[in-house]
Amino acid sequence: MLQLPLAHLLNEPIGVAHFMVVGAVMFVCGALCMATKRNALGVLMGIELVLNGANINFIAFGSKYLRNDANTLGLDGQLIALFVIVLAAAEAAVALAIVLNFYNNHDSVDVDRAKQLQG
Amino acid sequence: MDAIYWPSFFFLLFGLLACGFAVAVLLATNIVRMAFYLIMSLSATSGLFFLAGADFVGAMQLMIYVGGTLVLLIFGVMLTSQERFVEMKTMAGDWIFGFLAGGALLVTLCWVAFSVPAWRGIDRAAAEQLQVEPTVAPLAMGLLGARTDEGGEHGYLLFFEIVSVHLLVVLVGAAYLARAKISRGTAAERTSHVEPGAALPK
Amino acid sequence: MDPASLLPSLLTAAWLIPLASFVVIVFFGKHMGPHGKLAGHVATLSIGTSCLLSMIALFGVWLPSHPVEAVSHGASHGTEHHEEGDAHQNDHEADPHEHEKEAASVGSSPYQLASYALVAEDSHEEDHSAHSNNDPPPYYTGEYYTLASFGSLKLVLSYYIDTLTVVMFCMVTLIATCVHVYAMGYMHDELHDFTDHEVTLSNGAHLKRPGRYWRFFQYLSLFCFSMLGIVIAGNLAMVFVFWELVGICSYFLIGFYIERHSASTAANKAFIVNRVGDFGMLIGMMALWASVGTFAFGDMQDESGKTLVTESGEIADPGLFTQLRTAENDHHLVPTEQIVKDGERLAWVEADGSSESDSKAGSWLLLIAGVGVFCGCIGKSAQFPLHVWLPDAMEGPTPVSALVHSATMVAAGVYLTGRFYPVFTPEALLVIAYVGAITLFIAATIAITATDIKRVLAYSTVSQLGYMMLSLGLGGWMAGMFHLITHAFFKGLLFMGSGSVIHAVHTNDMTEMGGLRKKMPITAYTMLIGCLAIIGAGVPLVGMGLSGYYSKDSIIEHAWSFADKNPVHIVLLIAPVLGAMITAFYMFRLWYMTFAGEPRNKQRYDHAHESPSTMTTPLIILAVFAVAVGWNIPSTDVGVSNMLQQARPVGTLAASQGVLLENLTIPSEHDAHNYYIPAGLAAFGTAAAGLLLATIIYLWNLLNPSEIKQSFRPIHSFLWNKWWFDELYWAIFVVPTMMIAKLASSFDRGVIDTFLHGTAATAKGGARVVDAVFDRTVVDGSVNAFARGTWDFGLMLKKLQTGSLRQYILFIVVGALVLFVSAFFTIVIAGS
Amino acid sequence: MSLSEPKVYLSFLVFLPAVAALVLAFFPRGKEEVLKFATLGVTMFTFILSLGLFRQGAGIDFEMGVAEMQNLFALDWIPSFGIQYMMGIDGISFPLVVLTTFLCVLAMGASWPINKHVKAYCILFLLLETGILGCFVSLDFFLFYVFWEVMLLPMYFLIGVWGGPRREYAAIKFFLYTLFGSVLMLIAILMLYFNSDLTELNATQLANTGIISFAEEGDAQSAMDEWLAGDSDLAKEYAAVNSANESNADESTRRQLHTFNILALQQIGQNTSQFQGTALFGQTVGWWAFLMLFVGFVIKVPGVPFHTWLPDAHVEAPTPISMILAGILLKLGGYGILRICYPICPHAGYDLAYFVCLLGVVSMVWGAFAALAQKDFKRMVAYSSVSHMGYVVLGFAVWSAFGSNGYNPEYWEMGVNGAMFQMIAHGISSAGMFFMVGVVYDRVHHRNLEEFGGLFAKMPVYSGLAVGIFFAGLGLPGLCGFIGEVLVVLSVWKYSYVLAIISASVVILTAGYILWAIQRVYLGAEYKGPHPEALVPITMRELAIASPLLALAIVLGVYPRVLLDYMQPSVDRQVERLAELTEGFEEQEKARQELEGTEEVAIARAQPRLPDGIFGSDVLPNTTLKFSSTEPAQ
Repeated sequence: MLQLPLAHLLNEPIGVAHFMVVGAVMFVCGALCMATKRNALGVLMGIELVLNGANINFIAFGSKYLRNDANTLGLDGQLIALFVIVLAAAEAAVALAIVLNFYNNHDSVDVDRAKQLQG
Repeated sequence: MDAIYWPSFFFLLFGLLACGFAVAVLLATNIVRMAFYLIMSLSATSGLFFLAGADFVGAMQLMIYVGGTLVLLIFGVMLTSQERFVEMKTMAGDWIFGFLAGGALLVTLCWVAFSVPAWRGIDRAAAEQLQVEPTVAPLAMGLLGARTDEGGEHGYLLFFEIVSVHLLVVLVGAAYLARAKISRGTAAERTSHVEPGAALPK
Repeated sequence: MDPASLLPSLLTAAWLIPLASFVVIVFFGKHMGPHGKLAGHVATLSIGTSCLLSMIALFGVWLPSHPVEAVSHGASHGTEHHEEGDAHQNDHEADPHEHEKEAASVGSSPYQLASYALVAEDSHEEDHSAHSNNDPPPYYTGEYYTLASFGSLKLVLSYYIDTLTVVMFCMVTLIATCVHVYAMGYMHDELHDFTDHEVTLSNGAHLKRPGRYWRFFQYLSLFCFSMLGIVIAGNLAMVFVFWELVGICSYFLIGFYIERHSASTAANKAFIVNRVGDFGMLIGMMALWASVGTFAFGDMQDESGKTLVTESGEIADPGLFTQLRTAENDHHLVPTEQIVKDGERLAWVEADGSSESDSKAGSWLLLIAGVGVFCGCIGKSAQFPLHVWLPDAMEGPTPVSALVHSATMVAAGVYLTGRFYPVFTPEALLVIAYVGAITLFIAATIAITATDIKRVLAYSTVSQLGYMMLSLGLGGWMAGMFHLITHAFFKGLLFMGSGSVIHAVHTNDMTEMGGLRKKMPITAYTMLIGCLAIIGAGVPLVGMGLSGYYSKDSIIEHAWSFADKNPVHIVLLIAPVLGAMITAFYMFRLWYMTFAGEPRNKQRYDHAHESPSTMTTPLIILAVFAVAVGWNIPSTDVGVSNMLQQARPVGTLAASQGVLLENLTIPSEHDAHNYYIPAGLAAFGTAAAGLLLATIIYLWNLLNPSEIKQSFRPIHSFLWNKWWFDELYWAIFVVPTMMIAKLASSFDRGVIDTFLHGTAATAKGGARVVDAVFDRTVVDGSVNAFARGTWDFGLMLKKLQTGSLRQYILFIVVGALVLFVSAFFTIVIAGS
Repeated sequence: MSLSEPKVYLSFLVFLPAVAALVLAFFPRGKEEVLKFATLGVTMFTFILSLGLFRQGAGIDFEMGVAEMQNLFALDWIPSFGIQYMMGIDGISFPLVVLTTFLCVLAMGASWPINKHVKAYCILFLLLETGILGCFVSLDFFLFYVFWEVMLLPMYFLIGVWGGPRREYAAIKFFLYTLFGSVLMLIAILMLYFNSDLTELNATQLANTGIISFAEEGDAQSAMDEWLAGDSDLAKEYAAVNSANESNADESTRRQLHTFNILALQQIGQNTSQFQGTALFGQTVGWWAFLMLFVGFVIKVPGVPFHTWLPDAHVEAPTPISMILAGILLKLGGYGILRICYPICPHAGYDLAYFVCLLGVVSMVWGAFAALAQKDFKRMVAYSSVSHMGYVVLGFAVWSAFGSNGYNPEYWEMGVNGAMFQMIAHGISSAGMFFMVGVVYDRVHHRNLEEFGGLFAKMPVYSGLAVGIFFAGLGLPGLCGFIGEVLVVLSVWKYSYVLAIISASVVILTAGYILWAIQRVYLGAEYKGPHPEALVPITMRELAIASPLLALAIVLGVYPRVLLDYMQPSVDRQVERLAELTEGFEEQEKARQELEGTEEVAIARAQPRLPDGIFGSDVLPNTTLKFSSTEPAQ
């Protein structure tokens, strides 16, 4: 059975799972941000949150202090996280450019108005 | 009761900060506040990285993300911050569907996280024995193609190069995309006369 | 006077007379007197005769042959006036003769009395400590005729008569008679050409049409026949038959004003939502049918009412209850061998041959059967999540709301749950209890904000039905059935009162009423009695009150007793207690808004007048019943609760333990008694609080309702929109169904036919190949056909492309979830 | 030659309409009213003839409660191929025969509005009736096939000439679809014919095929000897083959006596291993024959995905032809499955039971969904037929008599009886529904559901009848649709609870589309379409057609034994025979598993089992098509 770890949270070391929970919360918040914000920039922020949520998982899986077996990703985890950060930066730049372009063309940042591709 | 295990305490602190501000980003309607909350959330995340022993990534998170990417975003906010975009309401139905789907996803993810016993963490005794190793040097070596850490065999030189070039291309592309439109009319023309499926039989 | 032959003939006659009336009115209704006026008399006379026959059956035949036992009850209560409300029988204090009777009731024959008496007395002391189970109630059963039979499988029309049947017959026919009389007054508009002000034609005029007085009574008669059919039915299949028939009567009656689009839509909604429930019921029936092979409630009897036995002394043709709760198992619910076998076929049940896994497999199947049958009850009794149809059903004329949608038909769900009680496993009972609790809470909250007087009452009905279901689910069979009877009277009264008001002011909207008690005192004060009855007004600890007091208090006692045994399910206690407060609040909100204060619409107020005596007389009669139906007849023990005692289903008195949920205990009905004081106080306190709150807001005007509304805007709009259930169902059921329908239809044309045409074109092309025109034909024929297929398919698919970024993201999230879940199931299924 | 001889009576019944059609061909022009009356008279006379079978005492009565073929006769027709002119009726065909003659009377009554080429119409109509009746009573496969094709052509012309705007498309679609099925059927017939050998049947089995007959107390063997001594061509052939085989010890050059006799083929399929030889892809002859026959019949039923001819044919066909098409023609498919597919190829039926059930369930669901989406009134009713006939297919195949679940064929009997009942009930309700659509179509000449409304006020009697008949289609208790549906659905759980749940869910969809259609057509304040002035109350002719249908629907719904008493013995006997075979399958399966060392759960799964004779060898059948995953037991 699943033991609720809350009781020992402060005096026992935390594990991968706890990181994953934080990651999951950020991921879900990000996804919801994307799904509910009408402002394109809000959507972008959601993406950042999602990427960060994923990053937390990579770091947690890469860390060898958080689990009691040796199956960590090791440095690979951190390296992937680094790449994610860099790609996030690139993505942000391009996305921002798209948003600005959209803003110039439509005079709006409302993603609901970007429906030209609908079937 | 045992004494407080401080790393856990800090994890709790940073974790709650990160989650809390993430939720705040989600719930905030004002775009400027959202940006601020996002900064706080990402900064707290870097704290989590440090706690997990990824000092270099943590630092990069602070520098590139918080220092760079987010500033870019804030530029975006400022460039488009007309009154009517600062607060945009979403339909209640979207919220409900969003929360239904998101809640289900969250539950699933958390359930997955706790379904592997090995992921629950280590004993306190074992934890206090741990030696923290710096990661900057192995990371740097890894990026340059020579892994020094145990278990790693292949370096990341090629990927590193690809990412660098990619970044360059992207930045050039972004600059191209974002520059002010000169030939708006032609662009509109170009897109308007291509009708989908015109070539196909009706 | 032999009850075994007399009772069936009396009740069958009472059942069939309305059918005869229906047939007569169908063929001759239009020509009965001016505008079919006599049809009303025919229908009323027939249901009156049925009522008379039912009363004779109860007081002339049943009671003399089955005297009611005096309920003595524990000294722990210290009161003597509580007998009526006390739903429990304390075996250990009753005198020995009762036990003889009870024991003899296995065969329900007086001749066996002596032989059983000894056994009963001997076993008695142990029984008390071990909470022994009760035997089957006395009943008479027999067959009318066989519909179809296949070897040992038989679908028959049969009857099953016990006290519950007889009491229900009296209740239904009595209220129906009142409603018929009332309707003769209420529907008099239909006696001449009728102008429907709610229907505007395309030329801007209101619709004018001939009256349909006779047709209304035609439907009412058919309804009475069908409803009595449910009550008298001796097997589940027959219940299902009449279940559908009352559904269709309800459809006709809701849609009585067929010209109104809202009415026909509401009628459709009612029938289709009920069909959803019936779908569940069919599943339950299939499960039972496949494993038990019979639908009969009782064991086959001979003409004198004795159970048929084989030469070896076994029951010859055991019914459902006897097969599931055999005397060898002390009437505990034990799955039979075949049930276990069939249970093991269920995909998720792991069978390893051990007795534990056997009983789990059996429990699973019984759970499916029980919950399945209960689904039908959910639909018919408008329980969550199928409660959405009942408020819309108020489109029908008010007498219909009073008869069909409050007192009788919707109670049929509760009736069936009660009738079918021995088949429910503890887990199924828990489901029932939760459904009841959720329903009663949701409906009560919605009633707070509704302003349509009939809708308030409709939600109140849903909520009260939730109480009954909750009580049944908690093991309080008596309390639930008792509330069913009392509720029928006061809710029928309330609906007819509201009809009287609507008749006077020509609107349903309470915001246009006010102060009407001066204009129509009889209506006002009879409705006040109804309100007091529904909130369970009574004197706590003394044990005197209106009918609702007894039944509702004992429901809360059961909730308390259950929550004490199962602290996890504390919410099952919170819901009814909180519900009691909300009930008091909205009922008095209704009364104050309608009858007290100043008139809000002067014109309507001036127009208002007291209704004719055909309408007020039934009100007064029902008011008397609403007050007194919970009492015993003075200086005797004859009272509804005592009579229901005789019908307690087999094997439901003792506590039972869950098999699938091992921590679940359904407490014995006795136990509820220990919580008489706290439950009574809680019920009284909350009801008083609700009443006080309503008085503060709506009578004394100390708080302005509209300001409260303003400050709780989100909650108000949430409740005002009925928790968005209609919208939700529209989005998640109706729209996808229509989409699948369109898809299926366009698949036929778009894919199958396109494929055929493609094949035909290819064949044609093939023919031209022979004619040496191969190039163009082959290429064009096949490629074009393929392209067209792809194109059409693409057109179909493109509807998915909404173009909304945010929806795409939701698709992604949902897709990820589906992947997770399917991966999980793949692993689980592959792994097991 | 008197009417009390079965061969005269049945031939008369079948060919009377055709002969009448021949006579009508010489009818003078211009008297169309008289023509119609004459045709109506012929159909009525045929109906009375079919009712004459109820008459007790004479040589040709139909005895209630007898399971065997009655009024059976066989005359040599083309002796060189063993083709006989053989007819008979039992509880399965009798109700269908009466339904056919009855609906033909009503459909002819509904043909009054037809004024184009009346003579040709009447002739084709009568030919159609002959074809259908012939199909139901013929017991020789070749004869059956001839009638099957005879029925096809008049239908093609009736749709193609008297239909609506797209009649030619619809007619050719109908024709090609059915022809495709016929071709498959022909291949299967020939396969069965060339694999059959009458000489392997013993005397009792031959007696069951109707080839030899003996009195109840008589001895089968002596009857057979008597038959062999007689002068029937078949008997001579039989003796010749037998003597040739006796003198020839070589198995490979053994002569066989092929047969088209359906009853004989049933006996062969159930008692011998003649159809168990491997044909293609490791499957047996019987398996392939079953599949092809089934596809041929299921096109007629129609089952998804072979159903798209039906909506088009119905929409374009004139009202009376729709009535016949829905009321009777679809039943031929069901009749074929019950009479031919299952008894002749029981092994394949057992293997493919899940597939057949699934097809039935898919048809039910698919038809209901598609009906929900229709805008054309008649198209909606057509799709409702697809849905309702799905019950029939499902009911036939609920092979609930397997041992692992407690050997009990009663549930299967219930399913097959329910399916048979559903065929009759659907014949009544769907014919009624199409007629009801036709009544308004004759008045306002459109069928767009969105453009009706308010008919209740303008045509109250018609609307009342229509609502009654639609409720019969909805499966309301007390009306005929309910009994069939409930019997089928209740029997499914024993076979597969998943299919049972899906099939039960159809009740919701059915209620949805029927009530929605009623709301749009009959309820509402005013009529929204063209020609509102044409909406006059129902005429006596229409009343005379509609009310018997509704009355029958009520009678069958309230007292279903009226029908069950006639058909149940025959159905039960067939089911019990097949169920007995199932026990044999179970044992073979068990033995096979022990041999293989596997422990697969043996429910009706697609595993061909070899008959005892061949089974002794080490050759094991290949694993073949599986239609549902078998969960390995833990």
